[in-house]
Amino acid sequence: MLIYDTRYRSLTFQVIAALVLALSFWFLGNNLIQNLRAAGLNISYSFLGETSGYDINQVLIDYDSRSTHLRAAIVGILNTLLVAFFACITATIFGVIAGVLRLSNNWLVAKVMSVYVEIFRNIPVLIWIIIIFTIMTAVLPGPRAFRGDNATASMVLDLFAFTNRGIYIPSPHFESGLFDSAVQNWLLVIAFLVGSFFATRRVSAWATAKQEATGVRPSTFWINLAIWFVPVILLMLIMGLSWEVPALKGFNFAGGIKVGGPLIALWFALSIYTGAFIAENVRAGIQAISKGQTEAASALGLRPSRVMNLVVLPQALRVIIPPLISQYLNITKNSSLAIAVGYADITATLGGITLNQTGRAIECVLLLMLFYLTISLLISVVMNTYNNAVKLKER
Amino acid sequence: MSELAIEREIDRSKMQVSDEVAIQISGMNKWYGTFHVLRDIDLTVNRGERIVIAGPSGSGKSTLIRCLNALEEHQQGQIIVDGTELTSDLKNIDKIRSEVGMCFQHFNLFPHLTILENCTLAPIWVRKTPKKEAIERAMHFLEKVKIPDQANKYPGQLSGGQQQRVAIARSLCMKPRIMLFDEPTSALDPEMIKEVLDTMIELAEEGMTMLCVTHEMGFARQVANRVIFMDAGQIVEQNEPEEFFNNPKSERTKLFLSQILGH
Amino acid sequence: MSELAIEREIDRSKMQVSDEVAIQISGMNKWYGTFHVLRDIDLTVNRGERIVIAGPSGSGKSTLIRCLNALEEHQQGQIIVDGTELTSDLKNIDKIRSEVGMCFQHFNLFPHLTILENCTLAPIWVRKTPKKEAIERAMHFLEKVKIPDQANKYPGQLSGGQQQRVAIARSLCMKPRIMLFDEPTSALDPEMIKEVLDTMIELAEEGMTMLCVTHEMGFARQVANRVIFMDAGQIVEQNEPEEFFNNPKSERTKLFLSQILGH
Amino acid sequence: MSTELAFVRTEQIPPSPPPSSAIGPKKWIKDNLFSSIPNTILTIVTIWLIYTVLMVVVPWMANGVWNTSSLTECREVLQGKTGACFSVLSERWNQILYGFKYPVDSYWRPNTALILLAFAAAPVMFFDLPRKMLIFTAIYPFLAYWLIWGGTILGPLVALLGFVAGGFAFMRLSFKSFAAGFFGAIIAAFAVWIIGGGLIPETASENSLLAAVPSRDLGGFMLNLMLGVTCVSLSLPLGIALALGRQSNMPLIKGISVVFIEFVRGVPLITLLFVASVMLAYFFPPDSTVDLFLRVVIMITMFSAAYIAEVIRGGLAALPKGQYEAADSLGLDYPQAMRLIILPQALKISIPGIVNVAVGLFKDTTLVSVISMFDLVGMIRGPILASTEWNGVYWELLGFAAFLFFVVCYGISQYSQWLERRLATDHR
Amino acid sequence: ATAGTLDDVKARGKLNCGVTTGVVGFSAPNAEGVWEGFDVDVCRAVAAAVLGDSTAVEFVPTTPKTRFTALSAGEIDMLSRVTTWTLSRDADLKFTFVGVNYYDGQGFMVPQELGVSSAKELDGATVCIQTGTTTELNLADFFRSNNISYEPVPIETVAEAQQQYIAGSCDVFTTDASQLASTRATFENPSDHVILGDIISKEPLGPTVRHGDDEWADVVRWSYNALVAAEELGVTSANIGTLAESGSDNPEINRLLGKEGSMGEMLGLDADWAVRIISAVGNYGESFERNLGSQSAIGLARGLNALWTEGGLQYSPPVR
Ligand SMILES: Nc1ncnc2c1ncn2[C@@H]1O[C@H](COP(=O)(O)OP(=O)(O)OP(=O)(O)O)[C@@H](O)[C@H]1O
Ligand SMILES: Nc1ncnc2c1ncn2[C@@H]1O[C@H](COP(=O)(O)OP(=O)(O)OP(=O)(O)O)[C@@H](O)[C@H]1O
Ligand SMILES: NC(=O)CC[C@H](N)C(=O)O
Ligand SMILES: [Mg+2]
Ligand SMILES: [Mg+2]
Repeated sequence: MLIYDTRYRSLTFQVIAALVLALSFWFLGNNLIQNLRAAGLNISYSFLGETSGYDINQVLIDYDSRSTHLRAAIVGILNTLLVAFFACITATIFGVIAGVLRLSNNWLVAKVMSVYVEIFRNIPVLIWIIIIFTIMTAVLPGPRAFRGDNATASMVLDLFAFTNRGIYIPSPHFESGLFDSAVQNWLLVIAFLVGSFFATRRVSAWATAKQEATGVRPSTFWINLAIWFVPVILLMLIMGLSWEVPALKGFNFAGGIKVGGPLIALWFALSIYTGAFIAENVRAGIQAISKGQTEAASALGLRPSRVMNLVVLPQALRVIIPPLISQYLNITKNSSLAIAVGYADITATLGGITLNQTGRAIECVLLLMLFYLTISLLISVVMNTYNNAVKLKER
Repeated sequence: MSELAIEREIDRSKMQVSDEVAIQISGMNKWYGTFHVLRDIDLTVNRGERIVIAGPSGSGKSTLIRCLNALEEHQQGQIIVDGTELTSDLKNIDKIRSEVGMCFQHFNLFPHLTILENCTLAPIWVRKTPKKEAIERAMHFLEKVKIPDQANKYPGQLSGGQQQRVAIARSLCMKPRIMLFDEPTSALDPEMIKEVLDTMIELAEEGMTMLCVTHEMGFARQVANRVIFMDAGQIVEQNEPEEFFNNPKSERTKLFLSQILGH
Repeated sequence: MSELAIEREIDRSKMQVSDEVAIQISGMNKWYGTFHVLRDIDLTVNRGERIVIAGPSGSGKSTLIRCLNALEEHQQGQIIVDGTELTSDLKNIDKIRSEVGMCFQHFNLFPHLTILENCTLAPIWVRKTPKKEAIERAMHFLEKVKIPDQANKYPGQLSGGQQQRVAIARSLCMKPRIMLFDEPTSALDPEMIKEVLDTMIELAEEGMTMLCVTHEMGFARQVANRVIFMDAGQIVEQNEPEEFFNNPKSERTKLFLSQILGH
Repeated sequence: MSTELAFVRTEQIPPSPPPSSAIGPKKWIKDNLFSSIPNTILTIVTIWLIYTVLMVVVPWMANGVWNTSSLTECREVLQGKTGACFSVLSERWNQILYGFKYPVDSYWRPNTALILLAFAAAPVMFFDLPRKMLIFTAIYPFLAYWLIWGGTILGPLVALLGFVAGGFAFMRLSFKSFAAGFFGAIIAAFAVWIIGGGLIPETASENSLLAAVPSRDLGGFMLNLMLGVTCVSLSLPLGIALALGRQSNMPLIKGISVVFIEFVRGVPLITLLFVASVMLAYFFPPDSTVDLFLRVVIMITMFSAAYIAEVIRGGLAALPKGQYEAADSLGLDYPQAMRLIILPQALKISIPGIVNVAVGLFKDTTLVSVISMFDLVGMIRGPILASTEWNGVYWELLGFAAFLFFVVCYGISQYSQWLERRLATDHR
Repeated sequence: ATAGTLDDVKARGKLNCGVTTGVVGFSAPNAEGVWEGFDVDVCRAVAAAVLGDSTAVEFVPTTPKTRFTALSAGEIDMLSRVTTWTLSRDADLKFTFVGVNYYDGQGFMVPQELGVSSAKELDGATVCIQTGTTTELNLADFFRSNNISYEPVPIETVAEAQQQYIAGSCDVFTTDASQLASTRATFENPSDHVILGDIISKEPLGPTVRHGDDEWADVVRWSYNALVAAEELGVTSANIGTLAESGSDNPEINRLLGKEGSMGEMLGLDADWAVRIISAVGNYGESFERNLGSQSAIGLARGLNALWTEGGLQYSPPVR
């Protein structure tokens, strides 16, 4: 018998597996075809080119109800990436602070941080999103409360308005920009910042060279500070920077930048929830570095801050970063809960309104999965590259 | 117990002990919580002295030498290292740590840095040595411990014996005036023990002040000026190695020696 | 190298070698990927023979004996174990594995099972022995390796030497006609080596066919009929133990023996 | 080298108590709260923070009103004071726990099922308990199904009998070969199911002991618990199979497992739930309706199986290769080696990881509210907050939901930590 | 679950009927958890006709988003939930609207204090809408054609919309005017909110079944028509007993109540089908009054939904 021969055994099993697989695919596919035929439906992606007919409240690119469903999907993708990006940043900040403080030798702070971690880790993120959204909508005042002589709410510093529809902050404008379009002016500012970045790199290279030559590392803090701020501020002044302060006009605040309630709820909830997990990773990463390493470094006479920077962190990061990256993936996936608060991410546009208005359930869900799969593949490529790059050399 | 080190012929005449005091401990007491680990320790070590500390497990040997460079703090008594008193003053601690090198049982090399970087790290950041000079000095000491060719490898790629020798070189790069060893060979395979002991003997020959917690009695016989026997947090006996081994005075020491030399 | 085993007086007359062939390897070649580990191995082992395989690290000793019970497959040549040819036929492989016992350097006991369960597992599931009988047989062999009282402990609670003896008993419970040992004592402390070698000598006395990769030259001298020396995947030299040790023919063997007996 | 070095201590120094600076609460406070200036500031800020939070929460909780029948009434009772309207909890208690459609006179059924769950889970969670208790664990799913869904007992009974027959056939045949046992078991089980299913009279569920409850009527926290327990238990075997498949050296089987695992882990659970709610029905044969609960269970099970598979893969990888080789050299075949040697060890190592997946999964059961099932969150967001009486009580409801989840999840994660510690010492 | 829905339902002994997650007056569970409402009555009518038991209904709450998938996936046998009959739903989503049980149009509700009197004054307003509805699309059209801007707040259920609206996180709530009225009726102070006069669309709401099962569509269609016909003919739940017993002079009544002809058989039902419907839920007018009209908290006028004889649009094809 074939399965008794090691050479053919695995082949036999694989053929059986292939048959079972093919059979189940055939079964599912056949059901699908039959069901679709019975319902008079067919699979087609042409709806993507049709007019969407609905409006979206947060768009990063030009979009209105005459745009296509495809464009609505792209709006959604950008919104997903937007909230995921900001949530990754803030979650990392929360996580690192909480993780490090949890190891603090201040007992009270350490305990408070463990309470934070335990509370946030053990309650579903959906509940957090809803709670924060509820704070946004039910606790903050509506724009109406700012109106009239006996207004019950007022703007913070006359610059920021915290309303139940979102937070309005002043937006910068250039009066006498060097270019006509605002975008180009901003690109110039960004170009300056990029320039500053490279300049600080040069400064630290210079400091390192100096240290290598003389042994003393010159302090670069003030130089860097100047490099970061002076050119940009000068540029902005030249271009006539002015702030547009949000003001109540009609039903809503107008002017300034609006950060919508759903965005804030989602962003904040994802950050603070994932932050708790990241805190655990950070703590585990630091604890994974044996006490011997710290002792050896101290015994060599290194100061605590240097022990941290030169010995503990470089090693801890190798432990921390891989789980950190999977937390980023989790954030991206969890951002699909946007649907619970009406944030217009990809799940809400393509997987929500488009799906419902066109009835193209199968197509929309497939596209949706494709999008998330692509993201997760990209993230795992990044992770593998990183892991290979920092792997500790062993025998 | 490996007696390999004995094979090496050494020139005791080279090893000088001066009258200058390197370490002075008086009336030192330490507690872990309510547990009294070190009791009334009095010890004076002269410059150039090589002291071996022995004693049963848990007797406080490690704790004692870890107090000497402030890895542990003591609660009572005085420790003066190289003229500087160990207090909670951070400046003093820093000063003492840069004078005192330490080798751990598990080497504690930094696995993310090459051997060379391990050796230059502290000189560059603590002593503010220019990098070139630091590298030269590191190579010098790596040659001394006979592994200059491994300089660009990572600790994980070296054998245990080689790693311990790197650890010694790393300490030496700080030009310490005193070296502390905490069971430097007990995590090693027998062949590797010899490599490390050889390196330590060489150091001894150059007149380095050394405190060494070890059970390598061959090493003790060969290089120590003094053997200190600790039990239950106290120094129970101290003597020259020959006297100590051949003619132990206290009951506790006799028992310990009979166990340790017995098999 | 522990020569402890020599202290035991053994009765060589009991150890019989018959003419029957137990293992026949001819023209066997094996590659790992493109790396040629075993080259043209020809070897005939008679029933009751006790063969010691020696050679430098990486020479393919382990690979050779692992080929004998199909833990590794060979790519060329013929291996006939106990009259059954090792082919890719699973039935043959199963048959051979139940005839051939194997002891590993790291024992590989099953930590989640008691000693007794370790010993009865294979008889029950492979040989379909009734449980009661399997237990009786296991106890018999555990007595033989002198640890019947540990039967209900877990491997983690035993010392290394005891664990290795359990591993031997576990193999014996399958009533193998051939035993393979891959450096069975090299992970053990010196005292424990003796226990295990004693057990192996007893087995040898009973006429078990044995192939043993070991560097215990005392053991080789005492019980082996033949010593095989391997280098770079080839059998370089084989001879009776006395001849092999006192009068090695090839340069490679001489070099190896000088190293291994040198210290 | 002088002999004056020689020194012998003749009498022991008795241990003395440490100086007051080395112990006691004073030292503790100094070391742990005020060891440096930044630490002192941190401590003060933290104390102030805790104080502010408590000043808000404590009066709110303490003034809580428990027995009004609507928000307006509650506000009247409070008369402008801060205070919680916990009466929404007492008034809607049943809905929060059981959803709004589960028959009130049958609440004892899920309650009993929950209590019995403790007994069924105990032998799995605590290794010291007698193994005999596992028999009850095996019966439990069928019993619980019958208790919760009601209807004729014959259904679960036949299902159970099928498994028993399968197990029996397996034990009989697997002695010969695993494949025979495996397929024999499947055939035996199906035979029992088909014959048994045919024997159940059509009308059996009408005059049964327990009235049938359709799964659409399940809701509230009960639904979360049920989804959690069901999906985790179902995903275990699937996860094991996937983990083994991923370890396999057969490219096709490995490929299928890898693609499945990576696919499922790459998409959010929400999209899988969408699949369950809008797509899955198309993949079932025409004329068959599979109710939403079952479809959701299928998707969540797949989801958690992929995660569990990764955990178990870690456990398998942690086993030394020698264990596989030893099993091989004793002549055990693959199924035997897996069942007797590899899996018992790998699973034990993986338990803490599996528990973590279970906690995550349990939290994720709240997502079913997005596809309009009335789990705890769905109940709160839908019927309760929408009702005229309770429109506007957020904190009490959301806080209670958070509390329920916290209690369960924190409990489980404490258990998992206990287990981890125990396994660490256990692994001799 | 495509062909033979009628047989499926009979075999199952229960009708799966898709309703809203709670719109008082149309479909919402009362305090005892029993579903009530104008749309619910249609479900009950069908159940009464097919199964002879108006309580043999499994009500499946659906959101605007989930309703169509639930129907096309066969999870429900019919949808009776304020669903607008549109061409694309008919032709593209493949549903059959069996009639219009409520003629409606999209309206706006705003808080009184905003002082808005026309929808055209809503420039810049934040608007709560339910996603997956015609409302959403009409709204986009309306604002674009009037060249004014707005900010949509997409929401899934009326309940949520209500919360957001009350909390003031949207200025306007827009949906079918009848739903606005029903929502307003549940507010603490209904008079603080006005429903603007502007009706910006036609929303004929009606029960829906899948394409491709005409027998079932007929059953649902005529169960509904029976309600209207009964009102036209003056058959009420009060006189149905006597009429069913003794018959009537009007042959059409007799045909409807199974005294003459074999209408029931033609539908695959029995002769008493309509009798059961009327006894269970009354006629169209009774159901309207009970759930939406003056007897209810909502207090809607019949308006377009009056019988054609009274100037409305409700008109039953002849039972013949
Ligand atoms: N951080 C600590 N907290 C509390 N007790 C400690 C601590 N470190 C060590 N001890 C206790 O202090 C005693 C002395 O420990 P020490 O490590 O100095 O012994 P040792 O002589 O070096 O032993 P060994 O030969 O095993 O290394 C031991 O009883 C030990 O249990
Ligand atoms: N799985 C493998 N894949 C590739 N190469 C291997 C593998 N296993 C062993 N080798 C190589 O094959 C050679 C022979 O290995 P083997 O383990 O048989 O040596 P050995 O004689 O037993 O050495 P030792 O005394 O160290 O156990 C070595 O060079 C080893 O690196
Ligand atoms: N709001 C609703 O639930 C329905 C709105 C509208 N009548 C539609 O069918 O789309
Ligand atoms: Mg120690
Ligand atoms: Mg080997």
